[in-house]
Amino acid sequence: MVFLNDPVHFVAGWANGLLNGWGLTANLATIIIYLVGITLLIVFAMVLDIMLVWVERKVVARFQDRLGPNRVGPFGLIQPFADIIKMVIKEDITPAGADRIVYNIAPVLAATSVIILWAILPLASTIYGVDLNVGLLYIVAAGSLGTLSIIMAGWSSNNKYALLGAFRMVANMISYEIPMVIILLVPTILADTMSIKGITQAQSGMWFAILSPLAFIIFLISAIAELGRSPFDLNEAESEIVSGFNVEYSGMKFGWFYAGELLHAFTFGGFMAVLFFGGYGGFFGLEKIAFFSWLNNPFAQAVVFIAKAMFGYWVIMWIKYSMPRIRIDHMLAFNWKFMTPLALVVLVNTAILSKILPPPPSWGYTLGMLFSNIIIGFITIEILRAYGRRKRKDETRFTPQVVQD
Amino acid sequence: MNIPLSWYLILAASLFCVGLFGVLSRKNAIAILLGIELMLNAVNINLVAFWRYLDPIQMAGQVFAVIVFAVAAAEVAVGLALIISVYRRRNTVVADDIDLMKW
Amino acid sequence: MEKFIIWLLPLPPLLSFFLIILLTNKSNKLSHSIAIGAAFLSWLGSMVIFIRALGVREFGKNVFGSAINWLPTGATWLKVGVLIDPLSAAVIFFVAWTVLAIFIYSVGYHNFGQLKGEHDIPGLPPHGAVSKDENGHQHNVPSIEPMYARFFAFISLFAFGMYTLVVSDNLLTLFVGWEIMGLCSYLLIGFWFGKPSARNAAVKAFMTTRIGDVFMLLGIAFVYSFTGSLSFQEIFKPAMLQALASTPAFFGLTTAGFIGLLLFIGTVGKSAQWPLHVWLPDAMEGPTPVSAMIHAATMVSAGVYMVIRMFPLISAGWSEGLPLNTTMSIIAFIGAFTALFAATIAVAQNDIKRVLAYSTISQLGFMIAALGIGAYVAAAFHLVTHAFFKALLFLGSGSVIHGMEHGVLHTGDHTIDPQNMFNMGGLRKKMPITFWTFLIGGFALSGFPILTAGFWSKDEIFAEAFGNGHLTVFIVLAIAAFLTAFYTMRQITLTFFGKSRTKAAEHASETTWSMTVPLIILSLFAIGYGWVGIPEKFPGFGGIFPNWFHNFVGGTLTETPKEVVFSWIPLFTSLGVALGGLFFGWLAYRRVESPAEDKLQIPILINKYYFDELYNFVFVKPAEWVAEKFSYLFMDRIVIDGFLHGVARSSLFLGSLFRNKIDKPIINELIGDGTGNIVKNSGSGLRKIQAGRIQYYMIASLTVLVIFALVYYFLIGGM
Amino acid sequence: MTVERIIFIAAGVLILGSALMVVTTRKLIQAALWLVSALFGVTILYAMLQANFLAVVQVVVYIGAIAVLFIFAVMLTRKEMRDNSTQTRSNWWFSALLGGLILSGLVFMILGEPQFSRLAESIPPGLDTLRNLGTALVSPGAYVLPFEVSSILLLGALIGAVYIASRKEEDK
Repeated sequence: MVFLNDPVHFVAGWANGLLNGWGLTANLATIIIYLVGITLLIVFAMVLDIMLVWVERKVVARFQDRLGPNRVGPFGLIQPFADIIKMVIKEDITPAGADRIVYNIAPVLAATSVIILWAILPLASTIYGVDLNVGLLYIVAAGSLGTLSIIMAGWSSNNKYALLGAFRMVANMISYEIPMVIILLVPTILADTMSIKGITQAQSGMWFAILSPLAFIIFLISAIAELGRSPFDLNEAESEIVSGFNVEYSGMKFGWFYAGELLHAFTFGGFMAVLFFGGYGGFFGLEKIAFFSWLNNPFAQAVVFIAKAMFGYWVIMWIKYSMPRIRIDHMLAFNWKFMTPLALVVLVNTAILSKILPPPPSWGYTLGMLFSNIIIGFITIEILRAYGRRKRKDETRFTPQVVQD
Repeated sequence: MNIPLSWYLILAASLFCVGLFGVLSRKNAIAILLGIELMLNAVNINLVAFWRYLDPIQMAGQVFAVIVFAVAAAEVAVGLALIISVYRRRNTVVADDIDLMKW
Repeated sequence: MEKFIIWLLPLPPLLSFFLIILLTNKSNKLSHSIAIGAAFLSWLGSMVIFIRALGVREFGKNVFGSAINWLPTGATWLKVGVLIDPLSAAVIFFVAWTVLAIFIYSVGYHNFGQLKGEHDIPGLPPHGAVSKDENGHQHNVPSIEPMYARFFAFISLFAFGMYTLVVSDNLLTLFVGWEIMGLCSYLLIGFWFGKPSARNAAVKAFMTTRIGDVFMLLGIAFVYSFTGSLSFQEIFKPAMLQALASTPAFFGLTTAGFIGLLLFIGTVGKSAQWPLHVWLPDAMEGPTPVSAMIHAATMVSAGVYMVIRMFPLISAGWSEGLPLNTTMSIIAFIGAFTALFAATIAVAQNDIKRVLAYSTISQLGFMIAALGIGAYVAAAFHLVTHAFFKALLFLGSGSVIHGMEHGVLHTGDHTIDPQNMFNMGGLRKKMPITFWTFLIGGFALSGFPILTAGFWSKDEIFAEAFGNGHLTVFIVLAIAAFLTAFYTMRQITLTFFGKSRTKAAEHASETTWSMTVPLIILSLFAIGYGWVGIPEKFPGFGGIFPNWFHNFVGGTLTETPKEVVFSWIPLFTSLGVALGGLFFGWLAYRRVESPAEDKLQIPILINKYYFDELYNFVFVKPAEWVAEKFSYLFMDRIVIDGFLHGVARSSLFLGSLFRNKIDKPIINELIGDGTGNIVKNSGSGLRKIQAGRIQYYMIASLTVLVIFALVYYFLIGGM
Repeated sequence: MTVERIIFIAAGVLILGSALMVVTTRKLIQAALWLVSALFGVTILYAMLQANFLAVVQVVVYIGAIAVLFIFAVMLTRKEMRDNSTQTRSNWWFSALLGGLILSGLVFMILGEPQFSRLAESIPPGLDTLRNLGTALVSPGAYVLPFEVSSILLLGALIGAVYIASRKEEDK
């Protein structure tokens, strides 16, 4: 039962004993165990990543009324491995005039910036890498590394399309980092901590998606923009800049970018689950009922978490495959003129309400937060509607009349 | 924590002097700003190290490190804006060529 | 409270002046609203002050006044302040009423609400406009004054000057108000500066009064140098007066007498006494409200007010019963002479306003004469009553002229002078309100018995003159009074009675309410104000009303002048001259149709005893000759120009000498260029370190830092 | 030699090596990337000093914003300064001498101060430095004034940078 209740520490303790038995010093044993743990985590993430390729292709196919991969293995399950083999055996091109070192570092950095996020992602109450007290900022920091990797890739390719794509992507990411950082403060205020685990525990009673749906929506949009997925996928707009910053990459280097992007999307699904849907925790205190106490088991928690993350990932995909691409200037204007102000309003609203409403485990708190968000959302929509109406009126007013002969 | 404080200080001093060398010797104005960033980081290392070694309860060191971040961000934003503006007008980023105000 | 209001009294018109000039001069309506509003505010304040003053027991000893330090004069301060004593209370009463009446009257007089004339230009009287009624008939109607707003600005400033003068407690602010009025009278007489006659009249008025003002300023300076103060209350302290009276000055006069004489010359200029009377008739070139303002209500009154105010100084050392001192004799002589002299001229004038102008001079002479014989209460009383009925007469004459102008416009015959009385006649029917009010004013001026204010005030002067034994003055004034009644009746007869002598007079029409209402108000005062000063011993009427005015104004001095013993002789004299003059005037002019039938059109009278020509010959021509021959041809051209040319030539010579011998070789090359070269060379050497290259600066400063650190460590640190 | 010292030395080597590359490399874009490397080394130092917040902020602000900004600027102004031309001034040796002198002076002073050889005490358990930092930044008794001043500085820099770098009409 120990293993079932606390698998990580159980295994670590066992390994420690084993290594000590082999005659290693305690310090060295700790380091080795950490390294092994990190490797295991990465391997888990990458295997998941491979599976995500299949999931993505299947889901896209369903969205597009196709069957998707179905030849290699049952339901096409082996298809992603075939893809990987194809990528690995392709020729690995480094263009002439490219900055070789930077060019080769960039895809690794891109994948790294995603994988390091898994260090703080808690699969269950006892299965997690590290519980940082600045966890939310860590997400943003990892995103910065992603930005860096993209600009490195774009610049080092010695290709103007790559550079253009990188510029657009970086402008996009840096811009959408701002509402993201702002909105990450909302869960911080609600949970009174920046630690991911603390936030998860704070949602044992009520999900933050219900306390602050607007924050969730803003986080979702900026996460999509951060990922560079459609509708914010101008960085790799095939029809315009021939696949953007990674145009010169081929083979497994491209594979790293691809894998990184997929895993990034899933990871953000996981963060959505953690920040707004209670993470590995159950459903509104369900696990406190004796009948559902099995939900407190780490493995059950991990399953719940993966399910929630998959749901978030599915939402991202859903949006990706149903929305057209947004123009770059509209994209930036949307961020600066709509997202950032709205995020600030939501943040200020949350901060004030958290001080004046009755303390959290109460109906007043929940309903106050929810209704304030609904009111803000309603006002926002009304403003947008009035703006759109005026804009349309202006457009019709200045449209020249076609003269009929 | 068995690293002496002086290690940090010497590392910071070295980083500072490397940055100083960059500031004094580079031609490109952007490179000069890079050197300044190194120097600011050296300062920050000192601040955080002093905080950790002398008085971890009072947050003075960290607070001022945060403020140095803000100053650095502001300095880079304005400095690079100036350099780009100069570049647009005079088509140069060499600090020595930006000398219209000389004698 | 009272002090506060008194301080504020002059302010509304001043504010109104600036508001109109600076902001609202585009809007006629706003401008006259502001001006009349300001006049109304001041009127209200004055009435409050006046009524409060009535409520004070022995007001002469408990005056309203306050003063503030204004100008540091070494260890002391020149104080300015305000003062309302019985005299100024009486004066401010009539000033407030007449100013308000004149302001309202001006609205109608300047044809507010009428069309703009097509040919009207600023600087000329409006020519009238053509209006079409709904039937398409064209009518010639009066047109609005082009500089309407400016007029209200000027009279507002004028009102400010008068209020300042009246509420002053010292000679300095009194003089300030005095000079502001001088300026305004110049501006207003020359209001229609497009007419050459108006321009000349304005200059004449300004220059003539300036003569008086210079002497007055001398007098003020003398007072200040002697007493160290300009405050009335300081000057009129008994000890001070004693000192003034006992110190001899020039020409055998005492200091008090000499100062009084200097100040009196100011009055002569301001109140148009002989020999400086010449400007007042010419001042009739201004708009009629100006004539009323300057020549009845305010400015000429200011002169008399000033001498009455300075009476304690003038009469220092004199007390009732004693023979007059020199200054008082001079004053009495000039007053009486002017009264008679101006009355005789008035008899022969044909211009309706000129008659009134000479009549004003004459009446002012009455006051001056009364003052000269020590009857300053009588003088003040006549000042007040005269202000009311003369303002009434001027405004009435303005109304007549306005009506006549209407007729002139209607007939289209512009050769007719609407101010000439021989063009009028029969206006009684056409302009009833104007007629009755004018009649009241004229009777008051003549001294029509019992009813009118003029009778009581004039009677008091006669009584004082007779009772104190100044028979000469008495007789001269009696003759003048007779002439006054005569020419007043002549004016009324020619204007209002008989038949219309021109077509214009036939079509004259009554003026608007804004002109007639002030007339009615003023006519009430022209009748009623006399009743406050009926002597107690007067048969029949004495004692009905107490002789309030005498007690009230008489309280200004420390010792109340005793009322003169009643005598039948002056009473009958004044009855006789008034009724006789009126009767003969009517008798002589009831049938006169043209100037030719007027027996009194004697050249010497028409030409005002040739005073203008005399002054022209004695002063103007010699001045012109001196200016032309001596100043210009000799002094300027030969002496001064020659001297200047000589200086210039020698300077030129010296200059070139210095330039060639000293400047060029020594200063320029050695000192100037040498210094410059040194600086330049050192600068071009030093500029290399000022390279504009930031890294050089940093390297230099860091090098210095390192050197200092090394120096400190090895030399000073000494480790 | 403990693990910490090994990590410290590794980080130090990373920092100083990167810094030297920053100031000496000819390709400016690589200098900027080396700066990222140096800054990352500093992040390790922060983490070792248990300043988690600063470590993360270092990545966010320096690597995520400042370094990217530098790279942008380098790319925008690349036309004139060819990467293969010399990047250092002719008197670089004097600068090096100056830097070396100052460094030796500083090291001399640091080593001469006995207090600097102390070791760090462990942070008392239960001391939430992140919470303390947040409180210190906004409590009136502590550092709210410098904090607000620096925020105003940032705002001013934001506006100023936008204004300076924006293309004006006459430039077109």
